[in-house]
Amino acid sequence: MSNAADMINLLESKFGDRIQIKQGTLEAGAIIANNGLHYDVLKAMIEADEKTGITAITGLDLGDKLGVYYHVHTAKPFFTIKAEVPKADPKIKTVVDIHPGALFHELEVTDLLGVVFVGNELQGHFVLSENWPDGVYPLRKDVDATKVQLVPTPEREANKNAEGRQVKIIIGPQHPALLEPEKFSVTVDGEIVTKVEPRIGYVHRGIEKTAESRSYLKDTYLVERVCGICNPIHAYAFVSTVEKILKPAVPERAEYLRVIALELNRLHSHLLTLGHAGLEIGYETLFQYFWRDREPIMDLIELTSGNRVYGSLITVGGVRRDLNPEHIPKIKSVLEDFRKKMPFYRKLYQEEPTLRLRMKDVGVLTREDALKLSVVGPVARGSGVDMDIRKTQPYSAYDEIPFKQIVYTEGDTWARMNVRMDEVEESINIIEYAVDHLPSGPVRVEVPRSVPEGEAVSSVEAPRGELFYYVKSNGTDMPERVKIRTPTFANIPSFLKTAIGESIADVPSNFVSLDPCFSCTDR
Amino acid sequence: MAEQKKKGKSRISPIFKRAVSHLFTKPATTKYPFVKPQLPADSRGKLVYEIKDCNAIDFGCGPDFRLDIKALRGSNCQVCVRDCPAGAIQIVEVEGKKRPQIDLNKCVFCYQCVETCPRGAIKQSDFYELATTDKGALVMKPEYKNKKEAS
Amino acid sequence: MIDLWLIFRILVFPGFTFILFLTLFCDWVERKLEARIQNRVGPMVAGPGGILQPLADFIKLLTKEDIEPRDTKKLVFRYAPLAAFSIMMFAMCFLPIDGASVISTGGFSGDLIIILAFATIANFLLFMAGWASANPYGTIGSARVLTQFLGYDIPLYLLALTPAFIAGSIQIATIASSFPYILLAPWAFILFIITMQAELEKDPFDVPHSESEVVGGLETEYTGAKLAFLHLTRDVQVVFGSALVVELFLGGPNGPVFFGLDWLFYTLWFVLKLLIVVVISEYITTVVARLRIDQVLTGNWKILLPAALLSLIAAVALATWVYHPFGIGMAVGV
Amino acid sequence: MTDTKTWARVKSPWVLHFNSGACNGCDIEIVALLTPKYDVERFGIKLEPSPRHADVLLVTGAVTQQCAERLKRVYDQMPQPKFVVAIGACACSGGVFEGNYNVLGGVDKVLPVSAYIPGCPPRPEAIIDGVVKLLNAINPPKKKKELAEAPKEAPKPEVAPVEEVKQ
Repeated sequence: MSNAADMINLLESKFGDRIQIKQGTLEAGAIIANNGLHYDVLKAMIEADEKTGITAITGLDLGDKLGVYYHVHTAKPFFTIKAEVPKADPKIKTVVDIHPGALFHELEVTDLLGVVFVGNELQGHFVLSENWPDGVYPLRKDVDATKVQLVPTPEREANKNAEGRQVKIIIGPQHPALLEPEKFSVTVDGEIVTKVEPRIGYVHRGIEKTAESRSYLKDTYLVERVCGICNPIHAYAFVSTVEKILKPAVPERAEYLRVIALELNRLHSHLLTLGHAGLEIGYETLFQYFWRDREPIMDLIELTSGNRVYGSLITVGGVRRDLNPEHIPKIKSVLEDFRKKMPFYRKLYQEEPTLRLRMKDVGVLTREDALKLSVVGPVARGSGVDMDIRKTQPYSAYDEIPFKQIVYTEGDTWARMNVRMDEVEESINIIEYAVDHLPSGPVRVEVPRSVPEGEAVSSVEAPRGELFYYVKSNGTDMPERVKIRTPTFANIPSFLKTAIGESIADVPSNFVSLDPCFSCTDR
Repeated sequence: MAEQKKKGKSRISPIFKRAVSHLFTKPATTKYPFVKPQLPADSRGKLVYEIKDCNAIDFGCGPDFRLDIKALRGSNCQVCVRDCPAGAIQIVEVEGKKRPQIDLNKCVFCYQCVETCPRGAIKQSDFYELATTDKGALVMKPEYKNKKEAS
Repeated sequence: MIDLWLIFRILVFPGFTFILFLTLFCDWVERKLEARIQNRVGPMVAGPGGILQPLADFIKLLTKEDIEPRDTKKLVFRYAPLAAFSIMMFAMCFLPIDGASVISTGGFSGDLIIILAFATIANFLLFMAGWASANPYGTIGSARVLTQFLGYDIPLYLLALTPAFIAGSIQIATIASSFPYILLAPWAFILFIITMQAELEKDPFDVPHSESEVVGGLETEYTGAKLAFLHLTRDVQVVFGSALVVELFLGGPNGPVFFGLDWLFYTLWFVLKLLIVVVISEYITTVVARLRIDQVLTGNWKILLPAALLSLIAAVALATWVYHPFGIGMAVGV
Repeated sequence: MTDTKTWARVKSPWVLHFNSGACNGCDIEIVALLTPKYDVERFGIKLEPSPRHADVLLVTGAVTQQCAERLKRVYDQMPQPKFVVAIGACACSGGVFEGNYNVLGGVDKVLPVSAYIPGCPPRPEAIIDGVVKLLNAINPPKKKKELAEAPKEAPKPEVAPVEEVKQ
């Protein structure tokens, strides 16, 4: 079922006129399937292609109706199943039983938009804070979110221990191992973990709602600040979605400069994680070495963009700043120095005895589970799922640049970390190729401030996995709806599954192999 | 797993040699407060606001946006206020004229204002030691250096 | 008649003050070595080269507010750190630093067993301190301290007896002055270093206060003076452990003496050997990752305990058939 | 020389980092301070796991609703004398996220803040400069050449009163 046509023929043969299929919109096609048909369409797609999974579920306020769009990725083509629900009683059938990966997506749409998924109801709040009044849904157009009257925080129920020998340990919001506030209550029977319940929402800043009240120009800066580590990829995802509607003629040189910015960011993000993994398993020295060798990369980012972390290079219509030629030798020398250090680090991650002791066979995720939970990025590629968006749906200038896709099959923490280690090498190759073959010409093209009516989706390969954006525009200079689905949001369910049955002492090591970024998860 | 001394392991991990060699190499620490770092030329630090440029009448359109400035000819055009993502720029009265006041507490140093200002009144500098113990010092109040400029 | 010389020995030279400054100096050496291995600079600001940094940390902690959470076990919470610190200092007084131990010049037969017992009591008091501080991380951390040091005490005693057996006496002074037993039983030296790593909760065995699992371990709830003494106890334990290695295996303070100033050169030799052992221990700590709690325990019961037994049996065999007939390593009567 | 108590406090400021809803740009710069290139252990600064051990609370992020109460609780758990440093535009004033529904916008809405370090994110050097200025405010350098230009009249951090420690 490799291309779109076969899938569309299959669906037409199966459902006939009960569904309409608009080809070509939103990538391969948009399938309008109302009153419960979305469940059967998804079921048919899953049976047809093993690699089918839900990328994201977008909730929309369409006036008197609430739209629930299921964005489904298959082996190659990308579909969207559009279901609409009356605002009066927003009920819709859950798809968690045929695709467990949809659990988090559905809970979030319930919390922010008020659509009730029959079979997967949400107690309390998922992303919003405890003192947010029930029944008020921020993403609805009629709610002015800033003037919502907050209820006092409900009495925190004393963490009642589970029955028998089970003890509930809270890895609390403020914890030295976690760089960001996140709460995991881990129920432990002796040393073995039996249940992990996450509580996200500590870093929820309501970016999707704010993006609706700011101009596209300001949104690029707002959207970048979803996550400080992988900010250019967020800017690029938003910008490429808007450019799919606007269709400006982005110059070739700008695409190459964008690839350089993205790969420099992937380099520093992977080095950061490889070092942070050392800190988690008590290997201070590894952390110090990695982060010392990461500093020259940060200086490169500052050299090319003016700020160590927020380069803000990518904007609608091209790139804000050209790469002046004197910097190129410096870029090449820094990358060359780093390439000389690679053998030491690779040998360390492959063979260091204590590191293997802490990482081998920890948090094993089988290939079937990876597909069922539709995990993304190094977590998927560590379990044998060859899904790298730069290869499956190449964007920007990636189709002209040769690089290898790294896939390991062991599926444990050690494999995931080694995927990132090899991708560091690939990123260096990509940057050097892009710098050598940099086309000449302008770096930017003028773009009107307001965007015509339309909607578009785009998924790109962030350092942590596939990042998905959906933008709907209404002709003004402010977007109608911006949906952001970040890679960690899709990867956390895999941690909840792999942590069960392993010792509590493995939780930090398994957790850091996920490369979690909670400011991404909560938006 | 064998617990005996690491040296006896078959695969001696490369970190042992590297750790000893670090004892004799110079530490990679920069002595910051005593030795200031050498920054690239156009690194984005504190903004510099030239109030006299803000008065200039002749201006061209910004390089990338069609600015419908005609209606705002002569008076302060407030383009920077409109385009600041953090809402850090407010308009204050300075000797009868409305001029932008940049609040560095809010500013995210994205330099969008530097780009969109048609008169180039806001310039780049790479000064970054802005830390302070009182918040008021971070608000850049626009004022005229002398009477002549105010005219 | 008060023996002023004895009071001076206990309070100032090889006793309290000297050990305190030796502890702070060793802590500084550790932090600088760890920093240098990690290509960093380490403390620089307090005093020349940061040598007063541990002192600054200690004084700052003393001046901090002393918070006592409501539902802690008051008595234990307040005095356990101080008790643990004083026991460790008392144990240090038995080790001959300038040729003779602080308290009883020649020591007495069996003082090796007593100071090992003191070390166990100090560890036990640390467990009580963590357990009394009504904090979930405190209880988990202290439970891990208990399981770890109880487990590793047995190999510690066995390995400490190896040189004692070869020397034929369990008096530290005689063991130290008779022969550097690292030459006679090198395997015991290596195993003793590993057991010392576990006793002192240093990597790869520092599970009880690993930040990623148990936030502060048993120190989580402590502030102010109590925390200062907890940190000092841990530092004195490091010095005590290394001093034990020096006494048993490296021949204690004995070494060539010039100009007849024997007490001065004995001390210098003792401090030099101590620093060597501290450097080795810190090198291992910096270079190796932390093991899981179950790996630490299986490592102890399955590997280290049999190895310690074998080392003792080997020592016995070697002593009776090889060393004693030729008179090597026999204890010279003090 | 200042009295030993202040000397000890200035020479070993132990630090606790609390992320009250940030995009982790500033948090990575804070952690980068511990790495070889900047190495704040030179100043005796250690990252402490528990609020009980910390003197200076480094807060990043525009305080979200969920984090506001926990931030206050962590601050209360710290022993006196304690100082709060707001790092980054979000902590100083909410930055880009000001006006969002889930965001209080600025740490000084919840805690008394002693030092503000603007920037998005502030460079590691700027954070060191901020901590140095805070330490100078606690223990104003008299005769010797100031490290960085000492604040004008070395204002006591008017918000965090350094009252005597009740033994």
